Amino acid sequence: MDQPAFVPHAVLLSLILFSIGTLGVFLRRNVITVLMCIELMLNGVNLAFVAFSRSWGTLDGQVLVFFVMVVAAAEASVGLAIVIALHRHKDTLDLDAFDLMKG
Amino acid sequence: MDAILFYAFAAIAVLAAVVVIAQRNPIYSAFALVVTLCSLAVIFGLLGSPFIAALQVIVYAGAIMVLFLFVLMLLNVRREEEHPEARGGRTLAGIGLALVTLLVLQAGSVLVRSERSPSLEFDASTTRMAEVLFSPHFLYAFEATSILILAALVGAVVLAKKEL
Amino acid sequence: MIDDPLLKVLPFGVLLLPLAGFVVLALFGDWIRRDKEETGAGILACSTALVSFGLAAWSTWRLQGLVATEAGLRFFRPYLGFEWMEAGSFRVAYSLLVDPLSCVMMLVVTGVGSLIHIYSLGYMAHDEDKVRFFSYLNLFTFFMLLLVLAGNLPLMFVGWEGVGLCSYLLIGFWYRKESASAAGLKAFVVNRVGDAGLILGMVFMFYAFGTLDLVDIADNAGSLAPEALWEFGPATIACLLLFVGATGKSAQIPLHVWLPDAMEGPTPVSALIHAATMVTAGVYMVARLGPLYHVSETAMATVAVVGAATALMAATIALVQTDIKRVLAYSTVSQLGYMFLACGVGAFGVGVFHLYTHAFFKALLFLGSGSVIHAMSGEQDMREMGGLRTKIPWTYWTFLVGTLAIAGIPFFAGFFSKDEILAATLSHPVLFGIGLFTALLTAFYMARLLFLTFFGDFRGGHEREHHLHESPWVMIVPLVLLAVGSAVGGFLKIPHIVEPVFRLEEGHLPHAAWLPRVATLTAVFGIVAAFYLYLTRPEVRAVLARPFRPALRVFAAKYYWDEVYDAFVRRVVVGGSERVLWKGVDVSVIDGAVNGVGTVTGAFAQLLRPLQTGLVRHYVLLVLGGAVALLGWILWS
Amino acid sequence: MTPSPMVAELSIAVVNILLVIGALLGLFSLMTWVERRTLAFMQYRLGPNRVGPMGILQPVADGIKLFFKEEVMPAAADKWAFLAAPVVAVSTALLTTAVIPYGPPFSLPGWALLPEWLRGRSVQIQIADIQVGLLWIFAITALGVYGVVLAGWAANSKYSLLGGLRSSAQMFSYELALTLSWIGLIMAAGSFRINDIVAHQAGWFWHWNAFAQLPAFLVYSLAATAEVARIPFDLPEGESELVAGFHTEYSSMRFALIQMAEYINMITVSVLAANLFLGGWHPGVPGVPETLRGFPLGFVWWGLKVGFVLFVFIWLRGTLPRFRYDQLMHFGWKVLIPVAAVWVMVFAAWTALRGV
Repeated sequence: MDQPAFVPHAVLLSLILFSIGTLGVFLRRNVITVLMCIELMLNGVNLAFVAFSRSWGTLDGQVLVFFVMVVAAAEASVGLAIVIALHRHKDTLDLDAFDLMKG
Repeated sequence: MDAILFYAFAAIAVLAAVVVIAQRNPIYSAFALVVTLCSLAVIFGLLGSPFIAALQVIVYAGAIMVLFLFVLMLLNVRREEEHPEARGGRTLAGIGLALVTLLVLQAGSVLVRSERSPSLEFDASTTRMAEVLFSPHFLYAFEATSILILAALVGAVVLAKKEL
Repeated sequence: MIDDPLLKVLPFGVLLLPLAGFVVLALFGDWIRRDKEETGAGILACSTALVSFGLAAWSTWRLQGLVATEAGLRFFRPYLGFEWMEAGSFRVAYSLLVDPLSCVMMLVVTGVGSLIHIYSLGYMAHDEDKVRFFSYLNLFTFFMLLLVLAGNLPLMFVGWEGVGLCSYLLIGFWYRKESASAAGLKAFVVNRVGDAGLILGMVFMFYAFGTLDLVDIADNAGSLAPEALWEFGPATIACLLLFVGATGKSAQIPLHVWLPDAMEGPTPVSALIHAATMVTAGVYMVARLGPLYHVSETAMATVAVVGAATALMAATIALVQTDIKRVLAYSTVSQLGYMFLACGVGAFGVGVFHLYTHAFFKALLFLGSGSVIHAMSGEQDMREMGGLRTKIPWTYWTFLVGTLAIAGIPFFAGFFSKDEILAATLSHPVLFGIGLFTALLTAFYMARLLFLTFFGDFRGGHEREHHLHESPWVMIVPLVLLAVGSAVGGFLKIPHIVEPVFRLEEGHLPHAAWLPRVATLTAVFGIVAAFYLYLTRPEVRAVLARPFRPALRVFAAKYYWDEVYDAFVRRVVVGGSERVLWKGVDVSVIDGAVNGVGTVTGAFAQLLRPLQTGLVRHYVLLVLGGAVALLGWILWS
Repeated sequence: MTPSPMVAELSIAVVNILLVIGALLGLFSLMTWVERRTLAFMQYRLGPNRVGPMGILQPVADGIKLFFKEEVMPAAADKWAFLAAPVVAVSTALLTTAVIPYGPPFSLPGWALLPEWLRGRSVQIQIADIQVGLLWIFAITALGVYGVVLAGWAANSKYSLLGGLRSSAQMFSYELALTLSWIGLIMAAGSFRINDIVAHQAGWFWHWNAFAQLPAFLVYSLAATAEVARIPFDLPEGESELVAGFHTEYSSMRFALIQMAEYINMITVSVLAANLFLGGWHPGVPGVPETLRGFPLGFVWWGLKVGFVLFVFIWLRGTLPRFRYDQLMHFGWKVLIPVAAVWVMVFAAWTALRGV
């Protein structure tokens, strides 16, 4: 089975999504939006994995995507729990308001 | 046919991704992200990975994003406020990021032009996926993920609960 | 190698049962304590020990059957199936070693151990903390079995340290008594000195021979070049280092000082740990590594000389002790010296034989003395006793058997083993002389003990005389069983049984026909002398002692070992630590280094502090910058 | 003229899509009437009996009424989200139906009416027979939550919001049990394809998963009822507490759309129950002929089973009271999911031990 011609472009798409996600992390101040942007970045990476898996004809990339998803699920649940806890403390979701670790 | 679908959904994904970061209303961002994720699922399917495509919808769109929406509703988040004093710094960051993006795209082009093994037999059926996932190579990692999930579960409950 | 599925499992059962007992007692102790009498603890501990003994006997019987069917050296290595440690060629498996030697040891440990467990039921009946006591006893049994069953040196070392720990715990069992705590500490610390030697010995052995497996060591020892006297080859160094450990555990010069103090513990503990089993660990180890010791003449000579010297020294000290348990303690030291003497002249089997008979009669004597102390409501001074023969007849008769056995009266157990030791030393006149003289002293001080305690008139006053009582049957039964063992145990030809383990040609031991007669005469002479000096004509004692007064003073002061150690430790160790290590090294070098690190880190941190803005976005930016830099480097390098 | 294979496949798919959606819409209207009539009989009433014979045209009248009603949108609502929510609900409901087979594969009759290339061709009423069929259903049901969430949030009303939160929580809580109940079937059939799972249940009726995997079937029945929010699990629209749950603020055709989505979901889980657990189109007794004068009898068995399940849903509604919300969550997380998980393990162990 020949691989479709658009597989390399899937890699490009993944880079674009990753960049957009990164940009979002910097632009947005809302913690939840920032977390969503991180999900976007992860998805970019996932797409790259799947595309590589397709182009090299092995399944390892897909397995990695599986693991990334698991980790993303764990990250999202814990991250959102932290967000809730933070919101309870400071009554805001502004990322810049959380600077307790300032040296 | 596949190519048309691919480019169409790639365009949708990118557009929705832009909406994710451009929107001030996090709920819209979340819905835009769902659109991106679903388009990506379609693209996964086009890349011959139906299992990952299904997982993408189930895990990301079905579980993670619902969780986001839930929290958004729970905290009743509304529009993000404008911060005029942060403007200058952010413009600077934007320029820097644009440069970085160029660099990343450069890397991408290198990757795109890199050699690939030509047209190997590619079978990403669920059976094959299970074989790879449960092979000794990944089995322990797989088991470890279950521990991770459990830990995250407990951690989330402990963190989010008002008092234990 | 023979394959026997049952033997793969049984030894683990033997080993782990007492551990299970300990675990149960430790975890569910509070539950047992709900019963005020705490009967559950004793029953549990005794049953695990007894079942363990049954399994040990079964294993021995199986091994015996296998040896009978197939000729040659037979041993068996049960293996738990996985490694304890593995690093390069260093490999320590959870494997045991079952051969005639370990079978003898296993039977002694579980057999005598069970009897002492049972005896403790009676002896500790009035104690408040039986759960703790019996859990320690079980733990000790486990570690001792691990020591004798271990298939390699590190595993044996675990048992070695474990019995040391239990010894410490049990000596200091009555921790509210200051002397008991101190004695426990002393035993522990003195043993550490020996253990350091043992560790060094193991390390050196691995360095020199590349293996710590006991079978491998024994197998390969035959191919080593013999090392002559004063030639310090690998075998000599390893053996000497290991022997340091043996002197510590088996209370030989110069590390014997802890054993007499260890009598602070409950008497069953003295019988089990400080007479029958733990203190013989050194002998067992030397015998176990017999083939290796045999290679080095220096090591053998050291073992023999230390053993002989200890035997003589301890026997002389025992002459003047008045505490019944201390006499027995020094007697134990002396008899251990005997065992080392046997090993030192190459008669490892005989050493083990004496270990085996000694386990019977010394356990018997200790338990008997415990029964006496029990009758005397805790009094241990022999000068307060006398005439107990009629008051506690069972104790008396069994004690008499023990005394005859240790003195070497014919056809009691001690006679055979002592006779063979003396026979083995025949080619070394000096050692033989010391051995014979020690035998005489042994007979004398044991007879003295017997006469002072059981004969004559009671010297402890009417109040006490009124309270004298025979011990309960749970204490009598073990005494009787041990007395039977002490009486007939010598007929079992242990040397012949364990001989194959040492991989030495079955050399015909020189045996002179006159020797048993001389030995018997010596023993009888010792007893008669004691009878004369302590019963018929006590006044002669003072006359006779006059010319020996300086010597007797030295004996009474236990050769000033404690004083010397005290001075050494106080002057050199404590003083040196304070002046050099503390005020010199510690303050300037170590503190300086620590403070310096802190100061430098602090200074750097001050520099880096502005980076720590607390804003996640800045951290992300840095991470991204790093990633981009890496990417750029990969792309354009 | 014989079209190219691709065009043939496509045209069959289009016909299938039209057929399925049309049938579902028809069934949806029919179900509203059936439900009202049945409930009425259960409660000694007559129910709608005026419009048409026995009142069968009542749904049409209802449709016309709803169509002409005024559409109200709360002033503070988020306009786009408010408009999108019913669409999302219906789309996800319809998407789920795409991979389900409706009845057995059969050969088209040789009528002269049909184009030549269709005569005798083996077809099945199923839009897409994909490899990961059950995963697809799971994925789309997972997306179904969005319609509810969006509807609840967009109206900017506290009843809607609370109803939406409740609904979505209930839906993804019970989704877990629902999916876990399928794992055993997937293991038994060795495939995610629904056709394979149906084929696995051929032969005697005790091969049906409902009997062979009774715990899974029970879990499925309960979880499916909760998933489509039918009584006794209709908490999200508990009218005594929340007016009408997430669709409180909807009116007119949008209300009809949401209603339709709910009915379609109910039909979907019924069809799934018939296919996955009740042997699909297998009669349950070997030896029964497959066709009667060219008519595939499988449709009859299949239709009976689906009808029975649908009837049970209505029956439950006429019989049982409603749970309390904490009871619902307790039941889902602490009873159903453990039971399903244990069954998965038991079945896996049994499968492994059997060496299959």
